[in-house]
Amino acid sequence: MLIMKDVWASYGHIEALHGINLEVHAGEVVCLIGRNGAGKTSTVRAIVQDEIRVMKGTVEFFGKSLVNLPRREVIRSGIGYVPEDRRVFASLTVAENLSVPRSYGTSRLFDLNEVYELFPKLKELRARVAGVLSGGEQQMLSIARSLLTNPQLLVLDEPHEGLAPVITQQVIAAVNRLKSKGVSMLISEQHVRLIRECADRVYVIDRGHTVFTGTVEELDANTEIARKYLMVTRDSITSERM
Amino acid sequence: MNILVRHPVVAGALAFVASASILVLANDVWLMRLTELLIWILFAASLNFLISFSGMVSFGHAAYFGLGCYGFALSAKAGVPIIVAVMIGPLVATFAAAIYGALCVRLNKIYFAMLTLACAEITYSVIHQWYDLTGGDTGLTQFAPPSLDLGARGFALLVLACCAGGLLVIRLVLNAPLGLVIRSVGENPGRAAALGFSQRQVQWVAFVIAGSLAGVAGTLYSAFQGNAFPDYAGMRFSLAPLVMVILGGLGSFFGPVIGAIVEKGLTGVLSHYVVFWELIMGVVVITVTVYSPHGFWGLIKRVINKGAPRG
Amino acid sequence: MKYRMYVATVAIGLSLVTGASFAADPILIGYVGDLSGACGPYNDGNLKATRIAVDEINASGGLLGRKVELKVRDSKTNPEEATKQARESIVVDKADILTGPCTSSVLLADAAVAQEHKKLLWNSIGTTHRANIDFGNRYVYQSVANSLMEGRALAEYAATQKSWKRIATIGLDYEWPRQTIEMFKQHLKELRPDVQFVNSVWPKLGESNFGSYIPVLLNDKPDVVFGVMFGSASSNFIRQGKTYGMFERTKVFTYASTYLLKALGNDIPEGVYGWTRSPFYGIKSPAMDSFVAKFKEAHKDFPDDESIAGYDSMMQMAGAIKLAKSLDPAKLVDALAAQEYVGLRGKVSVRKLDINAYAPTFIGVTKKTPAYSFPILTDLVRIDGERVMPSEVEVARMRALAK
Amino acid sequence: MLFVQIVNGLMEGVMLFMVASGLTLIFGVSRIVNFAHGSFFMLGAFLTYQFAPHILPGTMLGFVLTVIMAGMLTAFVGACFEVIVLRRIYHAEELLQLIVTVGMVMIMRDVVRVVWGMNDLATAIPDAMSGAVNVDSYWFPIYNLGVMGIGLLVVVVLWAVVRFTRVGVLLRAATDDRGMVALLGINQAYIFTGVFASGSLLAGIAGGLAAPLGSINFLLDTTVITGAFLVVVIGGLGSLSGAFAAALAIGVLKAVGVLYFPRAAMVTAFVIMAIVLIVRSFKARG
Repeated sequence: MLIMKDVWASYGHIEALHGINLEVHAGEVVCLIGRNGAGKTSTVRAIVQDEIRVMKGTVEFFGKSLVNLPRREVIRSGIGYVPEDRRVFASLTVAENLSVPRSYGTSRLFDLNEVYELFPKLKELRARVAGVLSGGEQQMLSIARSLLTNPQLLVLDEPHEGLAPVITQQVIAAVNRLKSKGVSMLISEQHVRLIRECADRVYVIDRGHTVFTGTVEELDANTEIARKYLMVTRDSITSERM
Repeated sequence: MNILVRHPVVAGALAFVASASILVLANDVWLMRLTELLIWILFAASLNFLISFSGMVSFGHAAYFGLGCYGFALSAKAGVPIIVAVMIGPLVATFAAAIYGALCVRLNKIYFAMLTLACAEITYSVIHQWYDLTGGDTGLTQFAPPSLDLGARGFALLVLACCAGGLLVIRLVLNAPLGLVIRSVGENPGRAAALGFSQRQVQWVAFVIAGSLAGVAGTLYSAFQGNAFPDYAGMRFSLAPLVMVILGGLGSFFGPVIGAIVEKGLTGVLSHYVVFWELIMGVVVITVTVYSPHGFWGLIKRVINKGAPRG
Repeated sequence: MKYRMYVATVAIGLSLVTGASFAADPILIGYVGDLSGACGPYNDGNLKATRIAVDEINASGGLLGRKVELKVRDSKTNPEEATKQARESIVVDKADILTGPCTSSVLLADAAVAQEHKKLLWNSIGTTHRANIDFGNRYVYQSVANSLMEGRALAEYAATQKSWKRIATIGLDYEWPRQTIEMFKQHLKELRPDVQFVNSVWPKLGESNFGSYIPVLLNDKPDVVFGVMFGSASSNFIRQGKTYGMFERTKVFTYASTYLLKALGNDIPEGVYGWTRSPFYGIKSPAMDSFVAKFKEAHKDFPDDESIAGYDSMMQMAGAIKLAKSLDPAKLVDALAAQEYVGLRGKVSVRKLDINAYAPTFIGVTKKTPAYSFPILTDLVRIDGERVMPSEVEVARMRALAK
Repeated sequence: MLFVQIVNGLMEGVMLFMVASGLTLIFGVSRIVNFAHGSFFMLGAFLTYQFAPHILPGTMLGFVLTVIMAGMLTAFVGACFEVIVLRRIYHAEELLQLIVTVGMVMIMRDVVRVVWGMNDLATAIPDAMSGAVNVDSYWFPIYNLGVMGIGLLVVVVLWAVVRFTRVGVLLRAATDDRGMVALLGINQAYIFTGVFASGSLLAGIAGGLAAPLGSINFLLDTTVITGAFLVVVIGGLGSLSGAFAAALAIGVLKAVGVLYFPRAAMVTAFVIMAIVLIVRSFKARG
C-alpha cells in the first residue's frame, strides 16, 4: 500500500535522506531500524510531509503520490501518525484530546468506545489534563488519538523512546493487538529487541538510505549488518534483554 | 558581478570607495540625505547582526540608539569636550545593553522580543519624564556645534567611516571564532553547550556588540540632527530598522544596507509626491515580505546569480 | 476637506497667479507643519489661513517687488522628521523664512535648524518658551502667547473669580501642561494667597481614558478643575467628565480653542470656563469680519484660532519685511519690534529681548448662541501680553538657569 | 476613594481585556504578534461612528446592532487580510509575520485618514445608557457599567466557547501544538482564518464600545495597541484567563496609582511587564 522509491529529502539546505526504498503491504507490520540520526524520523516525516521536503523520488500510498501534499491531506488519505515526542495537547484533557481527530477512513474500525476498550487506562484518566500524564500514558493517548482517524496505515515514530521497560511492554502489547485487528503499521525503532515480537519485515537504514531489507530472522542471520549498522551483536542483543 | 556576491569584502571595499567619492562630490542636499542614510544603515546593520546572525529578534533596539543620542547630547551639554562626548554616547549605550542584555538573553524568541520592548519603553519613559535632566518631550537642542564643527562634508565622511567601521566590525566578529560560535548559537541555541559555551554568555556578547553599534549610530544621529528627543528611544525607532532589515533581506550581511536605502528612499520620495505614501509603503512591505522572504538583497542576488555560471 | 488638504500638501508652490508681474525670484516661505500626526487638525486650519494671507500679499503686489510663494512640507509631528524637512526646506527649496511648527518638540527642532542656517522661523501655534527665552534663540519669532504668559493670564483671570478657592489640576504629562500649570499655580498664589491647590493628576501623553482620573479630581470637592490638554484628550476629558457628573459638581476651566468647540459641538456643556488664543467670534473688527468671510467662502467653515494666528502673524511678517526691506533675520527682528502692527487680534507688538509677541489670551464661558452651530466662549476677557510677559530680569534668570 | 478607584479600574480593565483577548487569541493559535490589532480596534470605532446614525439612533437595540455590525465588518476585513496575506507566510519566520502586520497598520491608517479624515469624530452614548449611578457623592456612569457588563458577557461567552465547543477544543489544541492538529487531518486554514476573524471581531466590538467614550481619530491604533500588548504579555502570551486577570490588574493598578503615584503611570506598566518576563525566565530555567 505504501511505496517509497529512492526518496531524497532535506530540511532547508540540510539533506537528511538520500535514497530511501521502502514498502508496506496491507496487514503488515514493518519496522524501520537504525542508529540515532540514521534518518528514521526523517523517513517517517517524508511520508506525512511534516517539516521535511522530498526533493527526489516517489512516495505513493495506494498509488497516490504524497509528495508535497499538505499534511492534513496525507492524514485524510488514510495514514495515522504518532510522532516521536508524542505531541499530546498538553492543556487539553484526555477526552478532549480524543475529540480532536475526525474519522477519515472507510473502515470505521475505531470509535471512542473501541479505543477505550483498547486502552482502558485512558478511560480512567479521561478527565485528566494530558500534560500531567506519564510518558507511557501519553504514548497510549497519542496512539489512540491517531487511531480515531481510522487509518489504513499507522506510522509510529520511536514509540518506545524514553519509556520505562514496563511501559514498553504495554506499548508492544498494544501494537500486537492492533496487528490482530488488521491494522498495518510502520514503526521506527532503535532497538532491535523491541520489534522482534511484532515485526513482519525489517528495514535497516543508515545515513539516510536503506541498507537492508528482510525479516527479523534474516536480520538476525546477517551479523555483518547488525554489527555495521546497528552496533549490536547477538551477545549484546541478549544482554539488552535483561 | 558574481565575485561581488561571493566576496563581500571586495564588494564592501568597492562600495566604500564609491560612497566616499560620492560624498566628496555631492552637493549640500545630497550630503545631508546621504549622511542620514549612512547612520540608518549602521543602525539597521547592528540590528541585523542581532536578528540574522545571533537569532535574537529585538523589538527595542531603539533603547541603545536613544541612549547613544542622550549620552552624547547630555555630556556635550555638560561641557565635556566634543571628542570625549562622542565617546560617551556609545559607552552609555553599551553599558545599558550590557545590563538589559543580561536580563533579555535569559528568554527565548517572542519572550526575548517582549522583554527588549519593555526595556526600551522603560528607557523611553525615563527619558520622557526626567525633565530636569533630559528636557522631557522638548528634548535637548543646541548642545553641540552643527556637524561637530567638521562641516557637512567632513561630518559625512566621519559618518561613512563609522558606518564602514561598524560593518567591518560586524564582519570581523562574524568571521572570528567568536562569530562562528555566535552564528551557530543563533541557528541552534542548544548547540552552545556542545561547543563548550554557555548559550546565554554568547548571546549576551552579541547583544552588547549590537547595542554599542546602535549607540554609535545614535550618537552620530544626535550630532547630525543637532538634537535629542525621547522619540529616538521610542517604538518608531525600534520598528524602522526592523522594517529595513526585512526589506533588505533576513540572513544577509548587506541586507540592511539595501533595506535602509530602499526604506529611506521610498518614504522620502513617496511622502513628497504621493498623498497616501504610508499606504503604499505598507503594500510594499507586505509584498516584499510575502513574495521575497529574503528581501531586496535576495532579489539582487538571484538576478546576479542568473547572469553567472552556477557552481 | 482632508482630501483637499492632502492635495494642497502635495501641490508644490501652489499660489494663485495674480496677474501682477514680479521682477525677481519669489520669496519662498517654507511651511514645515505637522500635517499628519497628532497636530494635523491644528496645522490644517493654520495652513489654510496662511495660504489666504499669501494670496492677499501677492494680490497687492508681493513683497520687496517679489512674489511670495509657499512650499509645504510635512513634519508628521515628529521632531526628527521636522529637522529633516526644515533642513530640506532651506537647502533644497531655498526657503527664505520658515513657519508651521505645532508641538513643542517640533518647534524646538525647527528652531535649532533655523539657527543653524540663520533663517527666521515664525511660530503661530506652538507655545513653548524654551527657544526664545531659555536658549535665547535669535531666529524664532513667537507670535502667540507662550505657556508662561498663558499660565499667568489664566491666573489673572482665576484671581478675579472670588468663589474659586479650592483648585484641582489635571494636565497631560508633557511640556505645555507642565509649564502652564506651574505658572498658573505660581502666579495665582501671588495674586490670591487664599487659594488652595488640592489634587493634581498627570495622565500620560496619549491617554484616552480619564475614567480613573476624574473621580480623584472631584474627591477633594474643588471649586474648579483646571485642565490643560488639547485635541482628542480635551474632548475625551469633557465627554467622559459629563458621564462622571463633573460639570454638575464643580466648575471646569480648560483650554477651549475654536477647533475643540467645533469638534465637540453640543457635547460641551454650557458654563465651562475656557481659554483660547484668537477666537474669531470674540474680536469685532472689519478686518476680522472680512477674513472670516473670506475663510468661510474658501473652506465652508469658520476659522480656528490657529487660522487667525496664522494669517495674523503672516501679515505681521509681511509688514516687517516691507519695513526692513530685507530678509535678514536680525533686520527682520528689528522691524518686528519697531513695527506698529494692528491685525486681526488688534495691536500686537513684539519685544526684542526674546522676540516674543505681546499676544493676548482670551477667557470666557461656554454658551450656545443662535449665531453658531457650536457653543462659543462668551463674556470674553482679553488679557493682553503686556500684563503677563515675564520681566527682563526673569528672562535673564531663566537664561542663566538654562545654561 | 480607594473603593471608587477599584471600581473605575475594573471598568477600564474589562475594556482592556476586550481588546487584549483578540490579540492573545490570535497569538495563541497562530503565533502571530499582530501589530494591526489596534488598527482593527480603530476600524471598529470608525464603523460604529458611521453606522450609528442609521440604525435606530439613540436606542439601546440600535447601538448594540451597530456595534455588532461594526464588529462583523471588522472581522471580515481581518479574515480577508488573513486569507490574502498571512496565510502565505505561516511557514516563514515569526518576524516576517510581524512585519506584515506592521505593513497592515500603515495601510489601515491611511485608509482611515482618507475615508474619515484627520479630525476628531464622535458618536453619542445611547440615551438609554446615559446618566450615572450615584453612590455617596461618587458617580458611576451607566454606560461604563454597561460596557463592563457587556465585557463580562463577552468573557463568559468566550470562555464557554473555548471550554465546551468543538471549535474551542480545536482552538486550544492548536494553541498547544498547531502542527499536530494538521497531523490529525484537521484543516488548519479554517482554524487560522476563524481565529483571526474572531480576534478582529473582538477588536472591532471593543472599538465600537469604546467609540462613544471618547474621540474617534486615526491615532487610536497606537493608543490602544500598547495597552493590549502589556496585558497579553503580563497575562502570558496566548492565555485568555491570564489576559483577563492581567487586564483587571492593570486597570485597577492604574486607577489606584492615580491616587498614590500620579506621575508614574507610564513607566509602571512596563516595569511590571519586565518583571513578569524576568521572573518567568528564572522559573523556566530554575
